[in-house]
Amino acid sequence: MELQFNADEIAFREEVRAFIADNLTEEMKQGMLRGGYLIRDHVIEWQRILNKKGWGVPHWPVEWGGAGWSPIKQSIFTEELQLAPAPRPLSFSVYMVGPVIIEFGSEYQKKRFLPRIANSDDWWCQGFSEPDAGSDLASLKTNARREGDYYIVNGQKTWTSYAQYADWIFCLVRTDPTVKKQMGISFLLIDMKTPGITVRPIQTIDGGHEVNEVFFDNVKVPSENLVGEENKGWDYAKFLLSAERVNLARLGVSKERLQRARELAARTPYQGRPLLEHDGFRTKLAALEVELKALEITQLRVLSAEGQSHGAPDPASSILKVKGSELQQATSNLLVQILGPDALRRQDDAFDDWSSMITANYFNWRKVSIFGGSNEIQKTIIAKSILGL
Amino acid sequence: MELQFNADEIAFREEVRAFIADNLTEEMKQGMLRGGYLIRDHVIEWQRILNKKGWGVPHWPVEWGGAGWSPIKQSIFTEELQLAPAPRPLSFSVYMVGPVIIEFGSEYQKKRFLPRIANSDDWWCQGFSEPDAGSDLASLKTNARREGDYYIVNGQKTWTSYAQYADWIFCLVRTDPTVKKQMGISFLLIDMKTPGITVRPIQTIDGGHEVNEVFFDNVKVPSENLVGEENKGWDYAKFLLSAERVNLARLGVSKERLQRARELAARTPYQGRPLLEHDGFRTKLAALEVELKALEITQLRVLSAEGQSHGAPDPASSILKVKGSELQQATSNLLVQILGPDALRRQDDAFDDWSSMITANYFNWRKVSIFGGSNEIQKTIIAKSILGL
Amino acid sequence: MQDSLVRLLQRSYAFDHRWKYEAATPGWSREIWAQFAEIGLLALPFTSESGGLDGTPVDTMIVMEQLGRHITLEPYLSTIVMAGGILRRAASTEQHESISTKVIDGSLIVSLAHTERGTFGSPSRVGTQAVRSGDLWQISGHKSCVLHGDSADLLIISARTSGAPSDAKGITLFAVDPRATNINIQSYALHDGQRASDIQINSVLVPHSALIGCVDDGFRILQSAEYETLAAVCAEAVGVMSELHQMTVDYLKQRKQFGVPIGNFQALQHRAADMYIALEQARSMAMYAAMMSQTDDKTAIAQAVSSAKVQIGRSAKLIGEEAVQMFGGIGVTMEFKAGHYFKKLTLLEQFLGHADHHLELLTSGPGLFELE
Amino acid sequence: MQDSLVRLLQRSYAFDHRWKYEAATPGWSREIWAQFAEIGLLALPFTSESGGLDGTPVDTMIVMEQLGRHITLEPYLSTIVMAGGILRRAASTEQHESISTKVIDGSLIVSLAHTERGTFGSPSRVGTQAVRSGDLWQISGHKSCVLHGDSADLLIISARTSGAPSDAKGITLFAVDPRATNINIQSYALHDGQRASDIQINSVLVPHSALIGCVDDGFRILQSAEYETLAAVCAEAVGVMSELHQMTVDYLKQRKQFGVPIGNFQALQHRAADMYIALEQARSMAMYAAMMSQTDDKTAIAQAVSSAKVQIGRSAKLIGEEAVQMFGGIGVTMEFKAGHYFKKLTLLEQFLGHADHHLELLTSGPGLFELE
Repeated sequence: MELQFNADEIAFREEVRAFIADNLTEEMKQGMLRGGYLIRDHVIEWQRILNKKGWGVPHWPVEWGGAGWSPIKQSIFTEELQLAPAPRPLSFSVYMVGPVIIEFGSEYQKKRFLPRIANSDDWWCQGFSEPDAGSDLASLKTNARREGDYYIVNGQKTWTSYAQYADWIFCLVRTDPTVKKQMGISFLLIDMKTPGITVRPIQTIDGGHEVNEVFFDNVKVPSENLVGEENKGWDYAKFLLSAERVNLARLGVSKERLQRARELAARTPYQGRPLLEHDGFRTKLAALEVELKALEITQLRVLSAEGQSHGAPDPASSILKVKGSELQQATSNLLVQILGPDALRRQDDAFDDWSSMITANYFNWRKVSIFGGSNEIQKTIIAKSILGL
Repeated sequence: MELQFNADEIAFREEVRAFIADNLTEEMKQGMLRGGYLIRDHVIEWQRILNKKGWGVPHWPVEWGGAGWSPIKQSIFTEELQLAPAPRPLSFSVYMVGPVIIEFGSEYQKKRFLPRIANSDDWWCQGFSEPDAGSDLASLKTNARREGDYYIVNGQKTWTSYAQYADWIFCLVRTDPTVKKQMGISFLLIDMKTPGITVRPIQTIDGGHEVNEVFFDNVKVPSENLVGEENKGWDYAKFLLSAERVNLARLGVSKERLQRARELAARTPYQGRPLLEHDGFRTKLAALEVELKALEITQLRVLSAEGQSHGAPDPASSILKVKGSELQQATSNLLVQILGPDALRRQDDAFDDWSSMITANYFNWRKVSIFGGSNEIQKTIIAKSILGL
Repeated sequence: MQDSLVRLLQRSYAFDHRWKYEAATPGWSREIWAQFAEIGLLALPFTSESGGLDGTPVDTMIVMEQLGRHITLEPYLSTIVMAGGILRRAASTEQHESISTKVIDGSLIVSLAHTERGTFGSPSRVGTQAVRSGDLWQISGHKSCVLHGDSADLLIISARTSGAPSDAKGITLFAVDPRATNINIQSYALHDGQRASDIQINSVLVPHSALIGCVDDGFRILQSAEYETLAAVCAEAVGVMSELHQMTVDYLKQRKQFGVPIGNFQALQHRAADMYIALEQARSMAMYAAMMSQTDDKTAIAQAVSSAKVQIGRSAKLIGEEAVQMFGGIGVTMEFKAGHYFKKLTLLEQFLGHADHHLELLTSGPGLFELE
Repeated sequence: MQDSLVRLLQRSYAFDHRWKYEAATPGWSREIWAQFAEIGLLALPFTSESGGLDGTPVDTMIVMEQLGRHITLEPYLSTIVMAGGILRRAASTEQHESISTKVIDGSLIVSLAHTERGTFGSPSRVGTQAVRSGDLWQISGHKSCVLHGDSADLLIISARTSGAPSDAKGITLFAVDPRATNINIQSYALHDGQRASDIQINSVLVPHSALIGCVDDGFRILQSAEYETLAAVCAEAVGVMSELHQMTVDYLKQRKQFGVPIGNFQALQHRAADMYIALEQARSMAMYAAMMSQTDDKTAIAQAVSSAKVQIGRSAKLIGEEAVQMFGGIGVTMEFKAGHYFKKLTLLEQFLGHADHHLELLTSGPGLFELE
């Protein structure tokens, strides 16, 4: 049991911090502070900076560009990026489709896609969710009919993040409607430039454009873009959904929010003196910090356990998702509370400070307990897989 | 809509207060402050004092001794008793079996039992719960077999409050095992002195003796003690369970606890000055007071609505039960928090102040969200009856 | 009037209407406003001497709840409740004729410009100055987040005429034409689609007759109007919550997952029940605030509106966040109704002090039950 | 040793054993204590020079969690962790020989008598006085809630030897024989069945050699021992919670209502998951407190143990109350296990400061993440 970083890990953290300090531009940082949304050019540029350093896809096998780090080091790396804050890596590329191709893809697919992912030459998006499926992902309806060397894809995906920037989409499609719903699904890689694909933006309540609907109308996909075996897609999807272990709790994000909360409260007057000096506020802050510290240790415990068992995802990682999302939401709400009356203003170019985005971020972040396996789903996983209920 | 008392109601409240002040002995009051448990002699004595005044069973029809008060006045009366605090009336007698006999009993039963209930000449207890039934009350197994002019009762009841003092028990018994479970239940009145009845105490975690198991071994009950019709007992039980409207929220009890919390916090030093002067504590107190005020208004709304519709219980009264029990528990926990390190001591004759009973009361009051229709059952009622889910 | 209002809103305030009103200048519907005038809504809180209906805070509560149910955009709160509350209390007979009459007939929009940036928690902190010279007053300062400042035909500006920056005494109210030169209005949208403005006042001259109420006596009036506004905001929030809760329950019945309506899942049933309890507790406190606002006891009123705001804040957060969670993805999309109700609740929580602020106010007073 | 302990407790600390130990004098089992000595449990935190095992706070954590799982009654926390922590830090070689050795072999029970009534939140407030005359010290005062005071063979009494009543400097520790005349011990049971005493000390005379540590320097030692004790209490609470949570989950699987196990109801499943999350968060913080106690940075230790106590308090309340609620009626009966675990959690929450107290301590320090 090791709940504190050892000397090697601390040195590593310093190295990461120094690298970020030397390479992250103020523009990128401000973009992160304001938005929370990915800024396309920043994501690409930053990924290339990291990739050049050999840190673009540190969690991949070394042969495909991985850094050979322990889970703890990966976690330190991720957290430092979040604390900076630096542009988030495009998880659909480096955490989702990349590992799936490494594990199940053909040699052709590996050579063609992996280097381009590591260098963000291609932008990937995820075609899993459908309008009527919700948490019941496997009930998807988008179908792919085999015709010679092609699949003909028809249907609709939704909640597709950043599809507007995407060069490729990885999709779950139904290739056999006659069997049990999980058994007839395949995993296809589709070029977004193929005729028949339409992207329709969905505006979120904060006014942002992150998610989209993607329509497929007789889209021709070469069969070489099928990952693994036909009708085995559900297995690959499960692998993918459990792959992004290191980033479930998004601790660095919440920590960075708490830092900002202190900063903002120090310059926000309340009853004539800085809010940060009020006991009531400090109590709220301390209570959140305690929960966050507890989650940090819980994450270290999960990571050490995984580091020892090599691979099999711990169902306890559902804790990381539930508590992690609760804390992201609680910290975003804390910022709203600090703003108080100023929280009412919609973002406006007249107020160019990041504080003008706080309320919008709070609205937007209601999604973190919904997307990527809702907290209800996570609790059911805990009840069934861990508690045996 | 009338959310404040009118002049008549305020005058009534003053009258009740004056009567309590004149008649409640210090011994009774201290008994209530210390225990929360009914003290047999106090309950009987106080009931007789009230009954002499004509206030023993104010909610009954006037012909059987009722006072003819509006629901609001009944609620004022109850709350003032709780605030005093005066010995609680024995609800099994005056709120439960009494109203059932009035509504469904024979003339013989009315004449025989009602005046004795009003004057607490008989002590009643309730034989509903059984060991394997829990919230599924209707799955009860205690059976009554008709033999001539008698029923022969066999089985076991549990959680029977104050059975150790009881002269009579009203029981739900199975008289027809062949039909749907709710259809074969009858409502019997049983003399506790009948041979074959054994009472076994159950000690609760606070060390008190309030509840019991009651065993029936071939107990002969005259058929004249059947209430209403055979196999209609479930209807009478439902009537009974919805009868104690005026006292569901037990507002006076929680208010009295908050008064005591102020009193105790004023004489408890924390970091060198009275806890009551600390902002953090005052915030907790204020937050509870707000919730209690909201519940008070909600109760007035439910009561006014019932005053107008004469009778049909509002499913919204489940709110009173849920919030009422939460607040009783929250206020009892607040007292524990005020005690701090002194909360560890078990009651001991060395400490004769009521504060020595605080922790025991907190333990004991976990029951209020369990007994009398658990909060889970109440929420299901809200979801189904009000929200239509 | 309540029935007329309900019919009017049902007919003309469907969700797609609302979008149109928000998109066009001035960000709300003048047509609806005219109909409000017609059914007497704008006359409600004014006294009969000044052409009003002598409505009580309870009447206002009933109206605000309906407006909340449709998350309306019109300046009812700012012009009728806030500014109207000040006019009713302090306007002279001449001012009632020149101002109140026009408010009542719908031809005049009035906004209160009181709050300044950075004064949260210090309601009497007024940095805007007014200096008298002869029959004129010269006003300079800056006001923040003036509701509907860009459609106001008249501003009621609070300014310090004596005392230290946070004194309760020494604040005076002035009726000022926003089109005066030397007034610079910068407008923006709030998150609920309503408009608001920051206003820069640079040595604006007004005659002595522009005073509303007496010199140095403005804070008392502001405070009474604010209590009334708080009660109205609580009622509005109850309307928003009611509608959002109903939407959520309807969705639970209709939305299927794993082959059954999600409302069959017990966890969601119990959470919907918790939301219902929170809603009814909030409704009770909104009623309480409105009832108490009718009394004369200022301490009791302050306590009532603060405790109502606390309960409403708690309930709104629970109901808003739970509703979005239960709707899932569509709950966070712009094109779907529920998210807008959630946003409105978030804003109402921050408006005139969030729950924590009002809890803090309560801790310094006597206990809620100590007055009885 | 952990394995031996687990086996010992499984064999000899079933729930009905516990009843017997509690009922007989001294309210715990001397036999078990002897076995603790045998497997080295009592030697754990002492240094090897004084015959101990050089155990770390993490070793103590592992032991305390096991003791918590069986809600044991023996004076391990008071004699080994609290008094032992003081002896390890401050006892002289002679004292180690005369005291520590006997503690380790199980023949001496030592209790710390520091806390006085009404001093909550002011740990350095010591009203008990010690006055020197020649080679003797005369001690007078009153101590409250001394754990296992009635079975103690030796008391470590804190007394003020200089300074004002709340000064950190000026407190001195004395080893005192409780059987001395002029010591009046009034004992009682705590709600978890453990024994404790209020002790009246009336001009008791002790030699200078009874001092543990230096004159006026006791608070530093008390505080370090208290931090260690807090970490141990957190670990104990985690043991209690783990066991209670497991019991609850087992009950949910086995108890049927409306024809199905109640664990099939989704609402209860999700609540059991919430309890599990609370348990793991608490476990993490107990580990954190133990790890940090091994460092030298007093500020960091104070922060770590306070934040652990906050998390443990929150988790314990949730798990304790939810468990009782899910068990229903039997959860509140004396003859059933679960209620006793709930009571133990309630007591641990109040012991050495509840969550609110430690949160208050945290607010006056730097942020938890500001030290990194």
